[in-house]
Amino acid sequence: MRIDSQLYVAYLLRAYELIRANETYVTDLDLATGDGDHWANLNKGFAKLNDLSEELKTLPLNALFQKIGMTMMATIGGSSGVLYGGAYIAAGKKLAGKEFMTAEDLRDVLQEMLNDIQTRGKAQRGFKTMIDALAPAVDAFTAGLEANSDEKELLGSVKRAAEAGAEATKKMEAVRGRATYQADKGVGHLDPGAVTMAYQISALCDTVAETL
Amino acid sequence: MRIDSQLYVAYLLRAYELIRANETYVTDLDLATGDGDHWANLNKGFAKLNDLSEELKTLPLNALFQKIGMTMMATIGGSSGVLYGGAYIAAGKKLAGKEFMTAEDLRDVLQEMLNDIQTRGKAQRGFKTMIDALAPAVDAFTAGLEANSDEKELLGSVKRAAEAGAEATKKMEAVRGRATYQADKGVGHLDPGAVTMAYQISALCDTVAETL
Amino acid sequence: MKKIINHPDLVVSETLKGLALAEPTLEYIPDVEVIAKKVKSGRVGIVSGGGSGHEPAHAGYVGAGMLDAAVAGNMFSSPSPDRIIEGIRRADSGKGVLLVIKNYSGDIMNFELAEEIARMEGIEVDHVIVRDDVAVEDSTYSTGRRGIAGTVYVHKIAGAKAATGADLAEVKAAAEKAIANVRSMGMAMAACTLPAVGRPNFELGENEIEIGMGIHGEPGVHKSEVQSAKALAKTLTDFLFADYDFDNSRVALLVNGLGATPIMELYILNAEVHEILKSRGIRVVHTLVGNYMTSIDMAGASVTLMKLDDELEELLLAPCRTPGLKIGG
Amino acid sequence: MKKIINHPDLVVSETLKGLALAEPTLEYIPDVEVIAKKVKSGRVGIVSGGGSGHEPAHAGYVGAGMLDAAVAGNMFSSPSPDRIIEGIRRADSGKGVLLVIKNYSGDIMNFELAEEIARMEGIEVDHVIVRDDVAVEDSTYSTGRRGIAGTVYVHKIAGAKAATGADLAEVKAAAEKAIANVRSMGMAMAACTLPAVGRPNFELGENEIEIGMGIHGEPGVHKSEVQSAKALAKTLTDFLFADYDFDNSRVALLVNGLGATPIMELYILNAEVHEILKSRGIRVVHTLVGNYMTSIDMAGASVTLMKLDDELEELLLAPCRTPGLKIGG
Ligand SMILES: Nc1ncnc2c1ncn2[C@@H]1O[C@H](COP(=O)(O)OP(=O)(O)O)[C@@H](O)[C@H]1O
Ligand SMILES: Nc1ncnc2c1ncn2[C@@H]1O[C@H](COP(=O)(O)OP(=O)(O)O)[C@@H](O)[C@H]1O
Ligand SMILES: [Mg+2]
Ligand SMILES: [Mg+2]
Ligand SMILES: [Mg+2]
Ligand SMILES: [Mg+2]
Repeated sequence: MRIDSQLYVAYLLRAYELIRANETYVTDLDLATGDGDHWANLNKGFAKLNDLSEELKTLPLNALFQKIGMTMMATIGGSSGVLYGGAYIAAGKKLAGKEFMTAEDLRDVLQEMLNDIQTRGKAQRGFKTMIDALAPAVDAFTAGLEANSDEKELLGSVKRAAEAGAEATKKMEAVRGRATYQADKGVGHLDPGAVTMAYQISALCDTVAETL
Repeated sequence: MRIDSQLYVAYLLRAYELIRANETYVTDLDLATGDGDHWANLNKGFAKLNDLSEELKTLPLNALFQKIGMTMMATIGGSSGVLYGGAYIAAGKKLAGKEFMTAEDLRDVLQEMLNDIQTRGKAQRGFKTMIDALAPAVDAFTAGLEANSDEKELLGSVKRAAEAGAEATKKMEAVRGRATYQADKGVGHLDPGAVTMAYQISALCDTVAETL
Repeated sequence: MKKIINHPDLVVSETLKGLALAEPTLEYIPDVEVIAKKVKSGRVGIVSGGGSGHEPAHAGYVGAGMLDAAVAGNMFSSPSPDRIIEGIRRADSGKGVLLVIKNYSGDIMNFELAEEIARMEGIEVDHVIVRDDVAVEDSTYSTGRRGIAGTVYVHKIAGAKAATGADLAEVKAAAEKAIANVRSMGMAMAACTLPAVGRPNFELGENEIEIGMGIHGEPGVHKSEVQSAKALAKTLTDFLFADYDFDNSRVALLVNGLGATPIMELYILNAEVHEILKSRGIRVVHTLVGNYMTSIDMAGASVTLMKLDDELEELLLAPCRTPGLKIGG
Repeated sequence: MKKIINHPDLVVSETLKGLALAEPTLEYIPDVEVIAKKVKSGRVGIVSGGGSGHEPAHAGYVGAGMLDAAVAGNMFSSPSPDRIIEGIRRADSGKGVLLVIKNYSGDIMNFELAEEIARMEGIEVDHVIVRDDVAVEDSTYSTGRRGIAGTVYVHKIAGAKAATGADLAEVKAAAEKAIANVRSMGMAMAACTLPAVGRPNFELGENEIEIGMGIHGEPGVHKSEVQSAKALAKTLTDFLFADYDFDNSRVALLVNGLGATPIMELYILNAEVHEILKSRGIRVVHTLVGNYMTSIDMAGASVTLMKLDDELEELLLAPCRTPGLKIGG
């Protein structure tokens, strides 16, 4: 596994496609438990990254992450903007001097993102947020590395863990985010932020897997 | 023909019934060309007269007309309130000392009302207003008296003239009232005020005819 | 129909009661549905009024520097003369009273009768008639132009002039000058619903708007497709410019909401109107954006321009403190 | 969806542009979507902000005696830290800046990050968090109560305290006192429509209303049948009284419209609320009725009470002049 800026930008474009294709679905999820803007927010951020993609490809990895973070924070706004933005900026610091990411690097990056989101969001697993897609993915990544799994398989397990994690938010009671205001704490509805986190992890895994 | 206060109040109650029965129809007429309140306005006025009916019956004719006028003016409001109110007050002055109205008296009363409405409303026949129901009724009344018609027949012709007059407003261009603001000046729609004027004249003629 | 009301028959009296409770300097006089200053001004009194449903007009403009009393009719129906007379009495400090009437035949008939009776009571009364709606032909044959949002400026100018201690004739002249220089044009995206009727006053298609409708939901001049804010600003101001030459003058601008229009949209419209005015060399001295002359719950807006000279500008910017409008101070 | 807009992506910037054009003392700073006073106050600066769609909040409260700058996010989305930092810079006169944040996790995360960065720039910054919505459980485990219409009072109190020349700690203490004493509860009759979404945020039946919904269209506590104004006043105030003891105190009352509610209905509700307050020995020192903290085009209302002591009363009644609120003067 050898993820350079070029490949990471290819992943961003793929994630953008996946997000764009799910406008109504994601909007409906946020309408059911939140304020209905999650898709529009995220889409705006990825559209901006798409516009910048030629420039982004030319950046060293740490600068790329820094730039993605700043862009997401400023463009997405709301909860997800600052959470993704902060996560990228934090993860970027781990990438100083690196030309590409190995599997271990990618795991570390995802772990760092998870830590930052948890700290900034004052949120844990099980709070019915994007963390519930990211955390199991990081777990699967670590387990796969420890088990010395084949890299394609490893990425498949990370993707499945993220998707299952998103799915699992359905039965959770919200503790953070707008779904906490519902009488039923959003139980019975997927968390939109977990679903779009799973989209991104899944696009990332697919993009990288195709190079293996 | 011998119309005393008792009989005139019986007419008021009958007119109230007729108005109440046509809520949707009259409201729709005023919605089509005006502001939609004509039925509600008029109904409020007649409801108030209905409440007062026991007291009204005991008044001498001129006081009765004065009271009806004050009540209508204060209760109906808008254009029709002041027009009916002013008309009743003016007509009341003609009835001083009278215990009952003959056919001639009734004609004079209607004529006086017509004059007052025309002056106050700065309106003529053909302006697509309540005048277009009242004026032909007064004409028919005068013609019937001149022709020495049978009183029942006379009242029938007055009623028919009012109804035909109201009907004729359909093809008129409005010069007064809110229908003037329409591009087509309300052509194709009946004037609500003419229709309810015809209701009242018709109820009056029927009530009196039954005593003959 | 969902409305925060108790009963359609009570909306007028309860609205005025609620207004007076919010504004301790004002008094609500029940039955005649008058809102008046608790303390008389000692100047020429200014009285306005008309049908209800245009809140904050007219009761919301009673206060220092504007009206002395406002008289409310039923929804969209002129108040009757007995109510208006009470308004005149409350406004009269012995210096005479000016009635500001919107040009509707119902209002004119009721106010003129009240004026007549008040004069018989020995109160000096005069009136002006606001006719600012350029959607309607300016005809002497028919009733002619309606009075709409521009009326707010006439209240302001008349009230400010009265506050200077001017006499009735001078106050009337200032009000007439405002009327001569004010023009308005409106559009609706959704009709209003009278509480007693329970359904909208006119029907509009999914993508239709009504240009030039009246503030009582009277049908407009024509229907159009939904337009962008920029196009709408042009549509409305084109009507104003076709009627009156505002080029290279200084003006007051009112971007008025009709009751259910989000303030956001009014500000967006304001930005577009300002751009158009600038391109014509028109200098905006004062801007109002908000719900000033509404049509119950109509969605839509109107644009009003008043050309200013030194006197009108000074009177416009003079302080006033009413529930509906506060300037300077 | 019919709205007076040019494009959903432009509503925020065009709204602020339109606001600044209407109010020459204010400056619009594009891209970062900040409205700030053209002339710095020389006092402790007060900054607020949040998602757009709550107009006149927050930009409409910038002006003498209230905010020094307001920062707008996209519709219903917290502004990002870069925008907030610009707002802080504009508000800073070297005496420190207080951030008034509504309690939403998005707002808190963005404002706290901005605060951190501004401190690194050498600006003394502190913040308070408004949590007045009693519809939501007051829990330390979850995010807890939302900040809604009561925020307007916090702006007013903080701004008035800053105007006295108080230092940052004193201004913060006054704002905290306001927060401790303010409670709100709302209801909706029709949901709002985000321009970019194009359909209502939640569905309500013909005769249904939503009690306790959020100002971003977040679902409410429960649905109910349409109620009379009297019943509604009781429903809303019962929630307030269950949470906080206002009996026999003096209060400020805000009857707030959510954007598409006719002013008439707000006054009717005001009359009913006043009656209830009177029956509990609560004296209303000051009443606001109107659109102060909206949810785009939502139909509905909220009721806010702030218990006053001598300091809060004095600060509440101190003069302020902003597009959205003018008191005293
Ligand atoms: N405190 C938090 N910690 C982690 N994730 C959060 C937190 N608050 C919100 N989220 C995530 O953000 C998503 C909502 O994002 P979005 O709709 O863009 O922002 P907003 O809630 O400001 O409208 C939620 O579905 C949830 O996954
Ligand atoms: N100037 C006028 N002269 C005679 N009749 C008039 C005049 N103006 C209005 N009307 C009559 O009044 C009717 C409308 O009454 P109504 O709806 O109660 O009052 P408003 O027009 O004030 O809403 C019209 O249909 C018309 O017949
Ligand atoms: Mg959201
Ligand atoms: Mg009518
Ligand atoms: Mg009417
Ligand atoms: Mg949001």
